[in-house]
Amino acid sequence: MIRPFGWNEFLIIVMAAQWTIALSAIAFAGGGIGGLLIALARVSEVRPLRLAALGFIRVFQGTPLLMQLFLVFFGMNIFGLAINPWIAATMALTLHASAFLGEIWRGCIEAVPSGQREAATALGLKYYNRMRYIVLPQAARIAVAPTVGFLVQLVKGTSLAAIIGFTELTRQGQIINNATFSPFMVFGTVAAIYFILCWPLSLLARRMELKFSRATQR
Amino acid sequence: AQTVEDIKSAGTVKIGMLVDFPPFGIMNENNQPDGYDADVAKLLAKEWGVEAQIVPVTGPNRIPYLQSNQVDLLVASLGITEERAKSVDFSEPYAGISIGVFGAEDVEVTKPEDLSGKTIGVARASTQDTAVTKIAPQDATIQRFDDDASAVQALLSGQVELIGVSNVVAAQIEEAAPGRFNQKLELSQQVQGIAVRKGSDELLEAVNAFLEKVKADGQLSAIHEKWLGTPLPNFVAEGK
Amino acid sequence: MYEFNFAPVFASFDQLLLGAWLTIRLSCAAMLLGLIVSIICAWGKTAGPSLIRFVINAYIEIIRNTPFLVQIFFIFFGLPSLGLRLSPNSAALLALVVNFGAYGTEIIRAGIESIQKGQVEAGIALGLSKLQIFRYIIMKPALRTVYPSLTSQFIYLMLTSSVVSVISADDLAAAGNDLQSATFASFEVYIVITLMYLALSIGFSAVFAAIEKMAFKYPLSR
Amino acid sequence: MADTHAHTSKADVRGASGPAVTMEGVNKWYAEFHALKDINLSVDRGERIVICGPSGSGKSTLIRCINQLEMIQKGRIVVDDHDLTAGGKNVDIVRQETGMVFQSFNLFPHMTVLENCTLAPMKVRGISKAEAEATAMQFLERVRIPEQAEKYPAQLSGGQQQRVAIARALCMNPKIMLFDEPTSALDPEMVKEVLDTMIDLANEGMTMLCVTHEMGFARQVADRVIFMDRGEIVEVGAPEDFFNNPQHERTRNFLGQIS
Amino acid sequence: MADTHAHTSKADVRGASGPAVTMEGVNKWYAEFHALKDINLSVDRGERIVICGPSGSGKSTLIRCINQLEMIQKGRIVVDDHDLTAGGKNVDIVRQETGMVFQSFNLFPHMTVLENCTLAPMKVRGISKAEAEATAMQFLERVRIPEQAEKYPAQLSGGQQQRVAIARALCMNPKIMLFDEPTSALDPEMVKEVLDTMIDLANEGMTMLCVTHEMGFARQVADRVIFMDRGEIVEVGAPEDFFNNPQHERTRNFLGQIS
Ligand SMILES: Nc1ncnc2c1ncn2[C@@H]1O[C@H](COP(=O)(O)OP(=O)(O)OP(=O)(O)O)[C@@H](O)[C@H]1O
Ligand SMILES: Nc1ncnc2c1ncn2[C@@H]1O[C@H](COP(=O)(O)OP(=O)(O)OP(=O)(O)O)[C@@H](O)[C@H]1O
Ligand SMILES: [Mg+2]
Ligand SMILES: [Mg+2]
Repeated sequence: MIRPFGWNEFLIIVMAAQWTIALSAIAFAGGGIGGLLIALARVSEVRPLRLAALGFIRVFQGTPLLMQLFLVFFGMNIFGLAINPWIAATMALTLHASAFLGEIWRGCIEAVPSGQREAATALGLKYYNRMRYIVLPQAARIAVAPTVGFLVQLVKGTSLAAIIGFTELTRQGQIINNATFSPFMVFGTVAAIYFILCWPLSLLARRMELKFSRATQR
Repeated sequence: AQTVEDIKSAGTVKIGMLVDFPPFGIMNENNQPDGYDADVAKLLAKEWGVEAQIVPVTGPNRIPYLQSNQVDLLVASLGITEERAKSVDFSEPYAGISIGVFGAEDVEVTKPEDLSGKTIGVARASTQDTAVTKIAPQDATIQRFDDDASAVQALLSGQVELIGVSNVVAAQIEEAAPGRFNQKLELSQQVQGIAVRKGSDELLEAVNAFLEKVKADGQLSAIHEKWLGTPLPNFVAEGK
Repeated sequence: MYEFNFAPVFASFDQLLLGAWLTIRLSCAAMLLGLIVSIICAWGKTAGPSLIRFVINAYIEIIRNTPFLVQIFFIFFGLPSLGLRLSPNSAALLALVVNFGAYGTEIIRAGIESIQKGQVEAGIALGLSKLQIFRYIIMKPALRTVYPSLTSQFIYLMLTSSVVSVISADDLAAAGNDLQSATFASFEVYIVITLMYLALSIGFSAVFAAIEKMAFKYPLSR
Repeated sequence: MADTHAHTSKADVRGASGPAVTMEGVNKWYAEFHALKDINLSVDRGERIVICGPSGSGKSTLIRCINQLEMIQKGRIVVDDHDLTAGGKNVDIVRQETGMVFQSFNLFPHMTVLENCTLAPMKVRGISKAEAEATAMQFLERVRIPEQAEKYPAQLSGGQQQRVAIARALCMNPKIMLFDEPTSALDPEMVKEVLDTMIDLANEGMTMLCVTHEMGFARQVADRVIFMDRGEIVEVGAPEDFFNNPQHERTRNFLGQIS
Repeated sequence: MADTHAHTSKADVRGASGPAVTMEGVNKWYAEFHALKDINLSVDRGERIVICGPSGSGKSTLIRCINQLEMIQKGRIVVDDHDLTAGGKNVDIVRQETGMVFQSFNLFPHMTVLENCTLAPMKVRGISKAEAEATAMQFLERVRIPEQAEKYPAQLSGGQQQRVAIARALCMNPKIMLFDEPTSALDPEMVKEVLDTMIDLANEGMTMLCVTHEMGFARQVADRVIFMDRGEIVEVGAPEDFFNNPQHERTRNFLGQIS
């Protein structure tokens, strides 16, 4: 009944990486938009908006992603809102990533010297133009490295989507492991694939960080 | 509550099934759900003239899947127990396994009291979890893993001395490590049922009717023969 | 429509509290040990010889680019084949420390690098040794600059610890899973433990804020 | 004072009538801290004012209130006949009609010199890119660095950066220029080039309020010198009187320290 | 110059003989960039040297070579009879015997003023805490801020911070003091208090090398003024000659700019 861990099993695991990639892409797109809104709300001059954003961040940074996925998916359904796993995953990962990116980007926005904002204000530029042309472009340069760093965490975090039925990399590994009983081969392969997906991102993040610190040293 | 008519008019029946529980549920070489449960599920769908949409579930989340309407039925090696019967409604048995405590040749265990001071691995939320928890003395340590494979791995790597598993998994341990482990205790014969949401009486009746039919005409037995090498055991065929 | 029934969850609430207690102890121990590992590695990475830097870099890259689940798996099931058998709880602790160390090192390194060169030069000019400069001049301000990132990584560690239930450590998530398998009241259990995690992270944040007030009371600007 | 402006600014033809800036009973608090105490000041069109005083005396706060980088809690500020305290669109209008130069330049590091100078005219005034660039080049020539137009701020010396900052403010065609210690972040050799630019500007009749410790500059161009201490205007006078015959003890102390 | 030292330093009794600092054919490159070109300089014990010159001319680099904050690639530096180029423990000894004051103070922000002053004596010289604190208080009195001993640097004004930095250096009982533009990060009113402290120190006979643009200070205390440009020493002279009758074109240009 046990089948050996062979080329076929290896390929099945490799193929599962597509779901990991797809989930990461969704999370990142959703989190990118949500995170920007949260970050802007966090630095806004409107107090209720700031507080709401802070509450949002507290809740979604303060609970495990696993629980968020579970409650969004099964919870919505028992309340009679039939949602499919893709929508649930999109929602949960977006909320999760928005909270983290929002917090990262808030820091980057605040790291832009206040004199920049003042100079823009003194020139008569209004909120939208100040953000669009002065603050965000400078914040973006600082943000690249930590953002890519978070993307790496997110790629790995998508493995938790297994709980709502996604057979992504980690889950596929468990399934194959149950059929082959070769845990070291299986999880070694899984680890290697994650490494291949994440390492280039990490390298990129570090290159960006270096480039940035050199640019600011001058 | 859902009825067979609903399912027939939808044209598909969504069936939750384990895919990490060989030989009942596996992913085959083509990465498709397969195994005893899969064949039963397909047979059921054929009987009702609808398409079977198989949804892979895991041990811990299979009941939430059913409760939250993600699937219509579970053909997920779900052992019929009293506690579970509070959450779902069970059909007549469609399969059965016997559960035992296994361990290394040289570990001396002949009766439940001998488990005293030992560590026993089980798959969390499984029938064997319930059974071992019931008989183990206070000072035995029960370690709960996410699935049978992890429990088996814990046994093989020496992290636990004993594990509670089904005879089917035990056969696989024998394949993986011939002669090192044997059965210490037989805990229970566990029958497994097809589960529906609570209160879906009409649907449950239809499932039972189907089971009666395939038990009678030998189709179920043939599937059992195919996956487990023996005909359907009597304790299953005769009901609870 | 599903009917919520929290009674069985609250009947076994002490079990959850016990799990939460282990989560707290596990997290605190992992934070402390992880911080020490991070400081040592960060020092090695900024000032050590190239071989040590290489080893530390390899460690960081491997850990940061593979899932925690796989790491804990190798520690629990893999180490016995090297003759090191750890209980689930100590394996969980080791895995958390190893995992945190990789992130913490990078955070603290950033803190060290944020210290202005003039501070180090002032130390050199006063005749202090490299180690004295690190210990007395760099460390505290560096920790202060990165304290926010460090604490959010700590919270992340606490949440990550929910994964250790896979090797049957009995933390809050494991207690929740056990309770769920006993009662099958999945939603109720998940809702309750999610709230408990939220309470834990809010509690930890409060503790961190208090520590910050005590440890870094020197003013930054007028 | 010179009323024949070589300057192309339309400050004098836009048909405004009152003083350029009027401050009446202005009070400002930072939380508990009383930063400006009952400030009364009227600045005529074309007048050049130099503000000095010890650190923390409220000089920056004063001129930052004029373009509402800081809000006041009490009193009234009217700039070019627009009452700031009345709110509404007045604040936007006043910001467009005042140019500000900061101690730390505050050039936008991710934009070239030319982009720094054209951004606001294009986005605020809606001027076409070509026109904005033409104007910008004209002002860059005025501050004598047209050849740096394509460089980024970080590639320039401090003095050059500050001159770009002046050109950037001028590109909005302001009626009033505010300077907050424009030379104090500069190396000594670069101070002169920036002061020269400011002297040119003063000679062209621009209304200017300038916080500075460069007393040579004050003597040369100021119509009035204002001395502030602890949030108050302590003394106001023409440069000759102010330097040669200060009325107040505190002024004398201060002048003794910085010379 | 005054050889009767009120100063408690033991600089004069430790039985050294040669000049305080000797630089012979010193050359320094930053990668390709030739920052110091063939520097020859000998500083006597008790001598006060002021170094000036345009930005980037190598002034900081020169004095930073003396306590080996920068390494040189060619030439020889001897400080207090210890040959730095010979390596070994000499570098450590020289760093203990030279005190340095930076433009940006570089006080340790997480330590009180007193802790700033006692750290090095305790850790480097192994002096007891009580003794280190007594010495520190003595020097804090010398720079006239004993009452600030328990404050943190961020709670002090710039001038006070710089005086703490001077006291901190003095606590190591150095034979030579190096100053790198000690007043250029200060507000104008605070410059004087720091210069006064330095003048006191000079009057007590401390060997000093000071990079500064404060020409008043140079006139008052310098034995010699050195003008550097593009990595070279262009002109050396007694203050009267240097200011009234500079020999070189470049010196004249420079003096014209900064006055
Ligand atoms: N944002 C703020 N919050 C609280 N207090 C402030 C703030 N900005 C300025 N102050 C205080 O207000 C007072 C006046 O500040 P201001 O910057 O106007 O002084 P200044 O005269 O410009 O001094 P300097 O010469 O140092 O620039 C100071 O005591 C300062 O500490
Ligand atoms: N670490 C370094 N790497 C490369 N070049 C450097 C470095 N430090 C200084 N330089 C260069 O060496 C030259 C001399 O620098 P130095 O700091 O000694 O000048 P300075 O005379 O002190 O100028 P300033 O008055 O601006 O302080 C400058 O052109 C500078 O760009
Ligand atoms: Mg100011
Ligand atoms: Mg210098």
